[in-house]
Amino acid sequence: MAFYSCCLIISPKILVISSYLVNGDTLNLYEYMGKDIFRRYGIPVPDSYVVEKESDLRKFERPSVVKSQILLGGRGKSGGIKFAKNQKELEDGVRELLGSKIRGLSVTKVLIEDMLNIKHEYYVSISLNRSERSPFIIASSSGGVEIESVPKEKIFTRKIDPLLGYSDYVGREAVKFMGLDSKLGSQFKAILSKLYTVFNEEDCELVEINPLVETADGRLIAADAKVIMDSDSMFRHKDINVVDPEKTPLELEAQSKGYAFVELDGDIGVIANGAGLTMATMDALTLHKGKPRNFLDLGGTDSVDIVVEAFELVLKANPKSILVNIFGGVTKADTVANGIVAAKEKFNITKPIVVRLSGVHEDEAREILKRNGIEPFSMMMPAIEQVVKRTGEIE
Amino acid sequence: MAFYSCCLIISPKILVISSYLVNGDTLNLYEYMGKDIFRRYGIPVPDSYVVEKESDLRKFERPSVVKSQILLGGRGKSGGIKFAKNQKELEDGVRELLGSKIRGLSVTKVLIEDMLNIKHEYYVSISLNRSERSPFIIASSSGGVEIESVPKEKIFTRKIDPLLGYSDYVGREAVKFMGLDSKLGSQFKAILSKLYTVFNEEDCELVEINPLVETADGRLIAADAKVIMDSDSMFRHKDINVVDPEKTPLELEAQSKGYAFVELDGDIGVIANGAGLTMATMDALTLHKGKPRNFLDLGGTDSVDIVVEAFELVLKANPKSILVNIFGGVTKADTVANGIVAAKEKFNITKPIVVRLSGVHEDEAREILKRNGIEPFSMMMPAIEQVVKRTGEIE
Amino acid sequence: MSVLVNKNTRVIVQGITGHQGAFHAGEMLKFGTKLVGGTSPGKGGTMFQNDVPIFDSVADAMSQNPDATMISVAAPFVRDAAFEAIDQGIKIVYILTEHVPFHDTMEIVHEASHRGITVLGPNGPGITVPGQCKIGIMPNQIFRNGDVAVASRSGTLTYEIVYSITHAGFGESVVIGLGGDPVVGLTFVDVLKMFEKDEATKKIVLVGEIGGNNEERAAEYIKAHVSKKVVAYITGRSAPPGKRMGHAGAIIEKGVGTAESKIKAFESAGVPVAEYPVNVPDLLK
Amino acid sequence: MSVLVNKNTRVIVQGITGHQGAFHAGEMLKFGTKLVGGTSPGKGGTMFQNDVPIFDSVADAMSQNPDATMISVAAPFVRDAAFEAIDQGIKIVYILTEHVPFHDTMEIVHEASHRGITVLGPNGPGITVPGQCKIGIMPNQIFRNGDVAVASRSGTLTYEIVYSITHAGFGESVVIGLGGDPVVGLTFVDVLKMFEKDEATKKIVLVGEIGGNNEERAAEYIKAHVSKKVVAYITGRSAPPGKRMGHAGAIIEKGVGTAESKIKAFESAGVPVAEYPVNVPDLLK
Repeated sequence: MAFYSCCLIISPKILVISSYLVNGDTLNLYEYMGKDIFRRYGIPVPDSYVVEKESDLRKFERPSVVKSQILLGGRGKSGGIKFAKNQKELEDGVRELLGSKIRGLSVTKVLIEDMLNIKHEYYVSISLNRSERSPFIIASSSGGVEIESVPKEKIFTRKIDPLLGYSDYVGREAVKFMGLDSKLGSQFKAILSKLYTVFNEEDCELVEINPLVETADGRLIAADAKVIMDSDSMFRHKDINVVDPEKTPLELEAQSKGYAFVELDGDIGVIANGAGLTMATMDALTLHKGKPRNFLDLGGTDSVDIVVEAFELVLKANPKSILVNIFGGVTKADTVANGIVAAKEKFNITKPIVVRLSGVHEDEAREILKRNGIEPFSMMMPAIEQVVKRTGEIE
Repeated sequence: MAFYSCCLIISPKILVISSYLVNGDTLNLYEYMGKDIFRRYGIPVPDSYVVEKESDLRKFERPSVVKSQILLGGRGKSGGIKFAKNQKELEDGVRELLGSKIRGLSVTKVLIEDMLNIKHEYYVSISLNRSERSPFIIASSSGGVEIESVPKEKIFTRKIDPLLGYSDYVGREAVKFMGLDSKLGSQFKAILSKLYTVFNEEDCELVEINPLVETADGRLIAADAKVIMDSDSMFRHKDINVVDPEKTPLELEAQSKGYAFVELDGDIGVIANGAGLTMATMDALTLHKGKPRNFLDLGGTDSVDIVVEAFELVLKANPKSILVNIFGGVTKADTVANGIVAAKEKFNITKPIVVRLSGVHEDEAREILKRNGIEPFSMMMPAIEQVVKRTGEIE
Repeated sequence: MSVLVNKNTRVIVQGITGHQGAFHAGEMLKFGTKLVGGTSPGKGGTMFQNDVPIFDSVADAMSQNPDATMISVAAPFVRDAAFEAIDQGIKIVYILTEHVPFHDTMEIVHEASHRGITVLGPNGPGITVPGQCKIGIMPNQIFRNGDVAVASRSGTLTYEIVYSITHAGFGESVVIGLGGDPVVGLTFVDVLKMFEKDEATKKIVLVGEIGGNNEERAAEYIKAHVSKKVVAYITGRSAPPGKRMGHAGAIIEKGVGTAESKIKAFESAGVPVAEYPVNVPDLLK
Repeated sequence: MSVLVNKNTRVIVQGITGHQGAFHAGEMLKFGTKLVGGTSPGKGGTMFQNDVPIFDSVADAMSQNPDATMISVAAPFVRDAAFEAIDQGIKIVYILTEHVPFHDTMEIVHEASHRGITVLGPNGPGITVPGQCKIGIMPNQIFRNGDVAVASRSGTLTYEIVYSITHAGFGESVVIGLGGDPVVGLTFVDVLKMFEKDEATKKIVLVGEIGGNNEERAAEYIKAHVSKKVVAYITGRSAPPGKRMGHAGAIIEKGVGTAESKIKAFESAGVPVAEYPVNVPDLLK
């Protein structure tokens, strides 16, 4: 198990607490979930309902938008949003989207939402600014497009001191910058204040409304909702249960087992300890024209079983070969060596396994591997060269 | 009107916002109201209900306590609490307390509460520490008595940084100091944490549980609740509507009109501007063997009507004489002079009025008064001496 | 050298178009204060008395490089205004408004102290250095340049005492109103430190009142650290316990904060306490 | 002189009776760190390894006059533990724990900076000054006393690089792990300031990774303010955008935080960037 992917040993007590943690992953909420949160905090959103199967669909009442619930920027351009002015268009839209694939993502839910009479589109978001270590407000009177494409001089930005929190003067500054009149301005300030509460209370990395629509009758309404939560905060949000749809089935399996694991499209399986060393291993492979099949950080462990389980995961990705790169510290080299031997036997691995072991209990580890027919390297680069060479030899 | 009693002029806009403000007064909540708040925040309290008339009384079910709802320390010793082990005792207790007077306070409500099987009594409170400008926790394993009577070495105290708020380690320190076992300790920490939330969210000056009862079956329950709110925070607590029962009817009337007004038991009515100067006026009177009938701070005003209204209030207290002491600044001396003349006429005042006027527009003021038969002083001490002398001459 | 402010101190008023803000801004201009701007959301770009630019926000007003701000907005909006000023790093924040919830003041005062910002008030008359700078609402006419520093928890009573000091032939190096609330930005100890260091100050007057233990702490501090002559006046001798005497901070609670306690503390620290406001100048002689 | 800690630094461990806390406290003792106490609520009065007193709280442990604390408690309790230490004024707070919500870290880091307290981590290996003091979880055996200062966002990779530095005949003046989270207490710029001032440091190694712009800011700072030789290694060249590579902070978002950007920034600041970890010592020659 590797809840602590870097270099920490896990005490049983911590394991219990962390059992619902995903491993440093983001938690993207679907639009409809984000809007549920907005609604709960009093941010105006259009009336809407979710359709998972055609029978969920209600009778047409008002012009509606049919929106596929996928986590993808530019859904509209990719055909993920349909407009329905009558019963037939509504049914067609739902039928067309539900079950379809948009840029590789399956649409299992659509949101049926009242169509807004749009006068103007604004942008507003709050996100973590890493350099300032602070919440960061971004707002613009040019919404409806990616904020990256808006000229800088039209973007309002403001750091918030996390101990002070949001206060109204920040909203006044934003309203002035955006040139809103007092009626729109007071709506905007109320939305911004609530959005900050969402950001804070729900432990978000990002809350974004794009577009924030000004309707023809002068109301501001969140036409979209992008909410990314901090997965490390899930112990405070036990009601949230989201599986990141950007993950592959194997990544999800690894996540449920507590590994930091990323699938890539190469052919060399990678097992290393520590996120940095694992990345460095992949980098070195790539620079040597090798292609990593995965990122797997063994974490800090002293358990043979965790090594065996890691092998199982990597084998499921069906690589041509496996590279193990361990710098022994908390994770002792001999533990890993024993794990390699056990995995080799358990899964009857015939693919090449190239091992580099260094650090704590290196000598014992070397002895164990040699006894089992593996000649380990003590330096990283020869191991990299070796695994690339042997993988290249495989048909 | 003098919502701003010190030295501020009121703009109409501010008046609207402040219309439910009382003037720097404390807001003591009755026990039953405090317990309602506790309940809302999850602090355990005994089951109870309020009885305002005998018909509210329910059938006897369990041994109960009948508690008069008055704001008085040591209610029990003054006979304000009765115990009922059967239907008759319950009825007798309610009949005896409801409508009675305890140390001068009328009992209009009693609380019928489940009797606790008390094993031990603790004390806990959070209050404003003025010197530290911070919330201040006080806790002791010696509860059920006034905390002032508990030896210092048995009292835990801890300042809380208002920006950081309460965190669990403070509770751990308290629990250790009080020598609670882990079962009581975790209950205590939960209560303390919620009590801090009450203190903060409800803008309290004091939240006190005394006694915090440990029952025979090991539960911690708030057997009493003392909650004092900051009256200046009422714009955030529009649901609260308490009239301080320690106020006299005249003080309540003055409060509703926005004056800082306190009734005293002397015979010289006092009108001055600024809290400090008004107190200094009373002090000087007292040192000269004069007895002030009241404290009335005119505040910062430029309205003749406010002066007239102040006279009306003071006249209702029926003093033998009236002393006006004004140092003109924001409140201009001539405005006050005009007010005095108008009041004298309107209320047909024949009692001695001694006036000291100084500062801004002093000369104009002097002119106005002289024209109307009042010879004002420009220094304070002669005015003090004069009013004491003339009051002494009255039968 | 002077205490906190001087003739170069650049001042803005937050809420300059309000009734109070406008009146006192005008008085400050008459006094000679370097009033460099004001704020009033939505009124940015206009002028106050044809001379002082008005801005929509403190962020905009920072173009005037203010050193101090006077906050004159209604109590529910003071927290926002104070944090707006603190966020911009203005070094002196004076809050005129009364009836600010003390929970708000606690946050303001703590955050300001983290950032080395001085808070004056809430609910005080401000600060005046005669001949140089007035921030606040003290009457312009009562001052004379001199060497007596005055610190007070009251407003009008301060004017009374300053007036009698001036009238008696003395003058003031600085007059500071701490504010009448239970939580305010400066204590007597804070200002005593400044007065002791200030070369223009030779004598010190403290005007205290019932409530809290600010005066008792000051007496302790004076014993140990103050070499200059200090005299005091305490008001509220005749106040009954448990009743607020106008100021939110002026209340005797469970025997704490009585005038007797304060007078005793001062006298034991060698600080004579005047019986009447008018006696203060006598003690300075 | 040394960076942040030295042989006299008095260290406590919060959570010393936990699995990790106990293991690493033992390793720190072996290293020679002046471990003067630990905390574990309910276990006050007992001893760790018959030698180090255990306290119920940091308040109690203050009797040992600690200069630094290592926090080794589960993620949900880190905020409480950190504020407990900050409240007592401990000057260096190192947070070992991974998976601390970054909203908690933001508060911890801001409050600490207000009080002049240094935060190391969360989710980093700590700090080691060879021959003097180790706070954290770096393996004891990889160091040699020398003049190379190392700062890194990783754990194991740091050991790999430190080991290769030592192996190549150099030694380290200090090794600091900043932490792998998106919000951590120290930036590369912060430690560069310390390294530039530190007399024991002649050369500097920065080990960066994808995510954020910590490295780009460091490059700007080096151009303007660092006179000592700086070399770097950046990991994550082969990482795909949008995927977190183990560390919560190691993610390329919308083209920001790529290895290319960081390498380019360093090279334009005259900082050579090693292709492989093992090349770092070559660049130091």
